[in-house]
Amino acid sequence: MKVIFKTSYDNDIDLHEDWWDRGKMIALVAVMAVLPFFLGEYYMAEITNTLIWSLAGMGLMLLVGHTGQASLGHAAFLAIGAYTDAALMNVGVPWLVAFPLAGIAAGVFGAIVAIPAVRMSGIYLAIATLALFVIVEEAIIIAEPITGGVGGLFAPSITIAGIDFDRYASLNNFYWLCLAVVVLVTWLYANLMRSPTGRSFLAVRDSEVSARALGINITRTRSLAFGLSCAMTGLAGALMGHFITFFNYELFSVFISINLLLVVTIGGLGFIQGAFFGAILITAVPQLIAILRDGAMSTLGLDLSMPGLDTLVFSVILIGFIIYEPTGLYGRWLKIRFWLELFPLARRDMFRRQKTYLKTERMK
Amino acid sequence: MTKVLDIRNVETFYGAIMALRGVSLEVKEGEIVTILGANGAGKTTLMKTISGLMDPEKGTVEFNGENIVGKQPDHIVRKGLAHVPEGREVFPYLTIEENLKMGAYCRGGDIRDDIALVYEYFPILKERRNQSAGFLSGGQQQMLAIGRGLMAKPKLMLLDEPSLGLSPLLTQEIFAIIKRLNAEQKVTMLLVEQNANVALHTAHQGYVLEMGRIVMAGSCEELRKSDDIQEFYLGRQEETQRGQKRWKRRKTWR
Amino acid sequence: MELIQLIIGGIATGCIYGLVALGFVLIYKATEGVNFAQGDMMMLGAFVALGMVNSEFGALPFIPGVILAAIIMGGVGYGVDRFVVRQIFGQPHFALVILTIAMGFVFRFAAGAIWGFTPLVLETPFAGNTLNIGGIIIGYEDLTTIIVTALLTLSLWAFFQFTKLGLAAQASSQNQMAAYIVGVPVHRVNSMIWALSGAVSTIAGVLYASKGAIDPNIGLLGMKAFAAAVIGGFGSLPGALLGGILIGVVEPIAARYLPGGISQMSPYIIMLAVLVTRPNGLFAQIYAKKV
Amino acid sequence: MSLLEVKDLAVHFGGVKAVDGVSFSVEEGEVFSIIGPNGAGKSTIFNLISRFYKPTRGTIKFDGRDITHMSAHEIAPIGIARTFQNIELFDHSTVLDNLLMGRHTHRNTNWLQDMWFLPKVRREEREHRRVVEEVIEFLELEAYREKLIAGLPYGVRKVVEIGRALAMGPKMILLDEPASGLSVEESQEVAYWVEDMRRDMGLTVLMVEHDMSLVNQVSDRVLAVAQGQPLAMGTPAEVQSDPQVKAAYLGTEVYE
Amino acid sequence: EDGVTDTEVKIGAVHDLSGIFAPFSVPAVKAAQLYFDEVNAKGGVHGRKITYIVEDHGYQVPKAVQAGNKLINRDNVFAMLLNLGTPMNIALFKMMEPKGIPNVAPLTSARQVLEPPAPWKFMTGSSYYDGVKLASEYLAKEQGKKTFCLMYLPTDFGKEIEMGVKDGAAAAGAAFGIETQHKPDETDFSGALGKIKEAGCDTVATALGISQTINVIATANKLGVDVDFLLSSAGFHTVVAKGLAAQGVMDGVWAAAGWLDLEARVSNPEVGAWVKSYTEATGEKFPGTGSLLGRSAAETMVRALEAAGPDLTRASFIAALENLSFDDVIMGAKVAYSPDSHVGAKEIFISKVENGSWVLVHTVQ
Ligand SMILES: Nc1ncnc2c1ncn2[C@@H]1O[C@H](COP(=O)(O)OP(=O)(O)OP(=O)(O)O)[C@@H](O)[C@H]1O
Ligand SMILES: Nc1ncnc2c1ncn2[C@@H]1O[C@H](COP(=O)(O)OP(=O)(O)OP(=O)(O)O)[C@@H](O)[C@H]1O
Ligand SMILES: CC(C)C[C@H](N)C(=O)O
Ligand SMILES: [Mg+2]
Ligand SMILES: [Mg+2]
Repeated sequence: MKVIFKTSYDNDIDLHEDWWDRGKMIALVAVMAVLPFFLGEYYMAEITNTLIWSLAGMGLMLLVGHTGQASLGHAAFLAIGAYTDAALMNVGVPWLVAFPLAGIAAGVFGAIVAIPAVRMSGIYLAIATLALFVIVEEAIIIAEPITGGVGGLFAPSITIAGIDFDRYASLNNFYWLCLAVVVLVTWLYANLMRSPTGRSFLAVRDSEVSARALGINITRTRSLAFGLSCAMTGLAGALMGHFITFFNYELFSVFISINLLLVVTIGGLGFIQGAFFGAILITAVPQLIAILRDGAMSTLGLDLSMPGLDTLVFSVILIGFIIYEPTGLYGRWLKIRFWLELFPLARRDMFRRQKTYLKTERMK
Repeated sequence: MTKVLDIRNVETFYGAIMALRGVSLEVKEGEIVTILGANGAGKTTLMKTISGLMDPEKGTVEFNGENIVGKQPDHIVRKGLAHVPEGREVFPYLTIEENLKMGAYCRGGDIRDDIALVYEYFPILKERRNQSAGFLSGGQQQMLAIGRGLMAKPKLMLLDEPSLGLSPLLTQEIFAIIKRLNAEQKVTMLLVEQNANVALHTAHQGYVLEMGRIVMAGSCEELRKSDDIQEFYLGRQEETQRGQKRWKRRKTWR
Repeated sequence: MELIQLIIGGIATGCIYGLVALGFVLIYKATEGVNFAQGDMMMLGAFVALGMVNSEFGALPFIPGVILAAIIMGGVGYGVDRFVVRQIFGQPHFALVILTIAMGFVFRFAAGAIWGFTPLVLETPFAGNTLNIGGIIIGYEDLTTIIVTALLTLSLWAFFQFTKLGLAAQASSQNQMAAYIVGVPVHRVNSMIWALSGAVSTIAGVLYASKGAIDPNIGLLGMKAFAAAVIGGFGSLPGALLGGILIGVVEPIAARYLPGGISQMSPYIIMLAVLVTRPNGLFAQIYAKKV
Repeated sequence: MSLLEVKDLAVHFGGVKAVDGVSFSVEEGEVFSIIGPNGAGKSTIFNLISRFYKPTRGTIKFDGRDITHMSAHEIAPIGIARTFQNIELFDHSTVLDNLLMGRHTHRNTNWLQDMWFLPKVRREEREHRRVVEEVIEFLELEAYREKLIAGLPYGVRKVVEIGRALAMGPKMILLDEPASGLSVEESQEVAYWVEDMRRDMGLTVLMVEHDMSLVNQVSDRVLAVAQGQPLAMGTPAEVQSDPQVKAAYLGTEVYE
Repeated sequence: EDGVTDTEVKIGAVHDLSGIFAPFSVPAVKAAQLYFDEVNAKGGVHGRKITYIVEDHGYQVPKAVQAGNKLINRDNVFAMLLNLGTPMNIALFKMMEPKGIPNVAPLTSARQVLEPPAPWKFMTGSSYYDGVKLASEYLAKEQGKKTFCLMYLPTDFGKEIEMGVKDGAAAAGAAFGIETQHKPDETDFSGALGKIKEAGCDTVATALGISQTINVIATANKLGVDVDFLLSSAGFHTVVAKGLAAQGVMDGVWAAAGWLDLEARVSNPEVGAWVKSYTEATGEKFPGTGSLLGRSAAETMVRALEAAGPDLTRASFIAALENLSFDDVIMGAKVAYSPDSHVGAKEIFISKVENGSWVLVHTVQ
């Protein structure tokens, strides 16, 4: 087991407790950065997709996991990001400008929406955001000159300083671009969470009563969280637009919102890392199932081509995950790590779940 | 006297944290037994383990001769045990009367007399009978929780800090009620109480729980005489002036 | 005149939303969890009923067929709670959301695998029959829907208000630990409520099916029913019905008198309007915590 | 001028007159206790001062300012901290984070600066941490620093609540039954802490408590209320000898 | 070439097997798979067994892109057959373009799948547009209909039909009244029907889901809104005729499609045999639109593979497909591609509901 001797408050204030942790993170990013040299197109495209979903997942994580506000309408903010970015680029704005603007547009819209929405909570907020989603969807169809209406539009390809970042023509470049964005946003997000702002989010999530007694303005805090969450999601939407290259309003269905919800809950509510775990699950597991299915068919001669079986298997896996670890994959990962650290000393039943009971959440 | 409750070597965990480290104790019929112990000693955990709210990893809990480890709490309650939990745990959206009715959930028959009795003990509850329990003051909720426990007409009652948040007057009344129930209706009681003074005067037997272990046991009279008890639970003061030197004597059982 | 016609039709549609919403509310009232597979349970209920009643399947008479279907779906609801939902007892409510979303997929798969994906038409005794009251035309199925919904809401309301089990269910949702220590078999109560909710969704499914054809995707209606429940204030049975009727009535009226794009959004706009003014719906039992 | 002046305060919930015409004032540096039977309206007075409830009538003045119509979140910045009778902590955070959250009113950075974690943010964080560590030391919470609230026993949580209020660096602290659920030994410590708060930190303490030995030990003045109305006010000894107080609240101590 | 060995040819598809369009995808996949199984049982095409790899996207574009990525970059499929969904098809085009992967018989309504024209883009049937356009012309000219209205879902499918009715009405000199938009989860159409009644339409084209179609027509009948309905091939389904009969609607419903209703043709031995084998294999009551399209597309694929000869390349396959012409007995229509026209079937059949069955009333070339 690792023992850290803290010699200053900075040990706690820093993102990583020590150089070992920091080194691991740097190594991870470094490995991610050189992946294109080792992997083919299929894998690079998949990983890029996972990165984009992680970014979107982080957006929702801030809202659901860190401030305790539910949203069933986050696909709307993906859409706002995607359309803003594409529309700006279509009138000649360079990507480097259009992309942040897409995030800001989604964020500002989110913050405005939040003003009436912050008084709601839980399912009420979830359904209100769903309604918002329906309205945005309708607006996309109506705003045909900008959005291409039902027909949809093509996202222009990205060039920065003469270098091509097109998703198809130069997938690796596009991957690096996404990686850079995700690393930056993750860093900003992590910073936020270790600062007073992040603590005020948690305060609002865990006890409104206390938060108010501590002088936290609930409305402001929640609106801020809403705005930041939407901004992150908007950025993800812009990247998703470029990744998919063609989209119409049907890209941003309520199922996308639900998938995002899966990302954050299965990943582990309240942990930034959870968004990544969840994104990996939601993007990789269906592929894995498909590949295993093909394998079973070609090697064992098993015919598993029953329509819908893949999705069924995926659903059953989801159910399994939730039953096995209701608090998410990241929580499980922490336990595994703890177990490994303790290794010879760890008891097998150490993480046995003790009976737990819920109390009403209707009293806030 | 027969043993109503016989706990042998119980170990209970919260995940990796071991809260009870092999606790054994027994409660005989018609007795009031009290458990003393500092903060975090594991008193609440023990009570929850008995009533089935938590599952022990090891050990047995026998209630009226039946091993109830692993049984659902409702099963145990039906056998005649009532648990008045720490921190009140009333049903906030039910009215006071409904809360009391819930107390008699396992018991058929006429409960009107019993409700009337609870109202007699705590007249304020009667005044508020149709109000949601969530709006009661802390102490009023505590009265309700105790009243709800009484409604079950149990053979054995577990009381986890019944005097929490009650005024001195009410604390006295509660303990008078406890004594009366014990004497008149032969209800056996297991009592956790921070107010050791009252507890040791009310109960017959006492145990001291520290760090998940029983460190002392005996009749309440014996315990009252123990130096450690006097020092740590009864608040006997070395002769110091208010606000002056505060040093602590170490407990001798560690 | 036309308006009255629209309102009556809207009420009937709204009653179906309301019925599905009742299923949501039942489970919420007993566990404070939200069952995102409610719409799919309605779908499954409709198919099971069709399997009982239609001539090429069970060919039972309508009423016994539907009752049998409701009983079967009660069993399904019970089983779902017993074998799946109970596994996460005491865990945060979000876990249930994910669990039920996944279960919705399973239900849809099951229905597709058993009954196929081509829409099927439930054979009902009221199809095509209408009643003409002074120029207002009411389909038998609408009439049935309204009556059945009213009766069902009333009896469920009475169940929660006046029975011991109803009280116990509410108590369990407010504090599972306390419910246990007064002797409520919380697990079993929850399973029973799930069973009840399965039966109610069957009725909703049958009434829905009487208006057209059904396929495994009709569970989508669950979203609107969810909205209905929220408008009413989740946890209130009459509220759910009222919310359903509100949406049901607004829809056709907006479709009739407002331009295309707007009428699409109208139920959602109404919903937002309700929520902005009453953030916890119309009849929610939500108080600020007393500290 | 008194630090806190409460005049003719009243709040009614439907038919329940929870507080009904209470007036008192608390001097700077004083320990002022409120006692009274259960449901007398003591917590409600606290809730009125911290603006969780809107008074039906009456005024509250703090430090010369009328705070009767402020929002709840505006109360902390002017120097009033409070604890809760039923413990309202952030259950999923550690003790340390709970205390750091208490520093909210002292933050001088905004979210944009926080996001980039500018040097200023770090400087402030160090300062917050320093203050919090002082509180931890004062309350002897070292052993629990990194523990999640959810796994702490009742008694420790009570102490963390006090700590969080202290971390706010207030002028006045409202303690709602700080010693309930604590053993004799632990309530003795609370008594010492209260004294230190007053003496070393210069705080004004407003306390609700049922443990009369604690009240006697620390209070300068005591207000007894019953059914929302004042019963008696004065030194601890005076109030305790008041026959009305005795009848409604104290009863007769029978042991020892 | 990709996906071709001496013993196997890999065909890919992205489908909605679990979402809102599963009612189209699932039967189509089943029917195609059945047909391939038959062919494979007979030894395949030029000794190659057909492996049909179907991925589920649940009508979500991101999943479709992932599925396409797997099929194209991992499985290296030779061609795509029956990809469902307009946005899904178009999103995959960029991935297919560099390799020129043939996109055969996509299951979508939009003419966008042929735009901009490319050698590897094909489309099975006449579009909804053509069908509805010709049918409205027919109704206006031959049945004396004067004003057309439209009830549609705002999707490409709806837009296609919107254009079809408007152009058809204009071409025949009939008027276009109003259009009402709907949502896939809408169940009460009395408001929209009121609007339509007020607009004085005598014919209403619909572009709705199947259940919705039945619901709308039944409601109109109930409320005494006296109009005829014109359905596209998406609504041309045996269950619609049956369902309407159950609700007491016996006439006044028309449909335009590229094939004939099966019910009347089961007497044809080939059709009968297929219907029997399909219903037995799937347990479904009767083959629907999806299964017909799936079966037809599979046959097209097999015929083209056959015609391409043993030396199979994408170029040879495209050349073969461009010269393919045969009578599709199951559809009851002629399928013919050419280098100029990548649209297979060009006939339009106009049918009418009569007492619970579809009856052919007119054929347009
Ligand atoms: N939910 C939990 N998760 C982890 N550990 C817990 C949990 N609840 C209690 N503990 C630990 O178990 C031990 C016993 O706690 P318990 O609540 O039984 O103490 P107690 O004697 O009742 O204390 P108090 O007098 O404060 O009520 C404590 O050390 C505490 O840290
Ligand atoms: N929000 C509310 N709605 C209705 N009644 C309330 C509300 N808040 C307090 N009350 C009532 O006001 C009275 C005073 O409550 P309060 O909590 O102030 O009592 P207290 O003096 O703190 O008692 P305790 O010593 O038991 O904590 C109680 O009778 C309570 O039921
Ligand atoms: C009828 C459906 C297969 C058409 C679908 N709307 C599409 O996008 O292609
Ligand atoms: Mg305890
Ligand atoms: Mg109080």
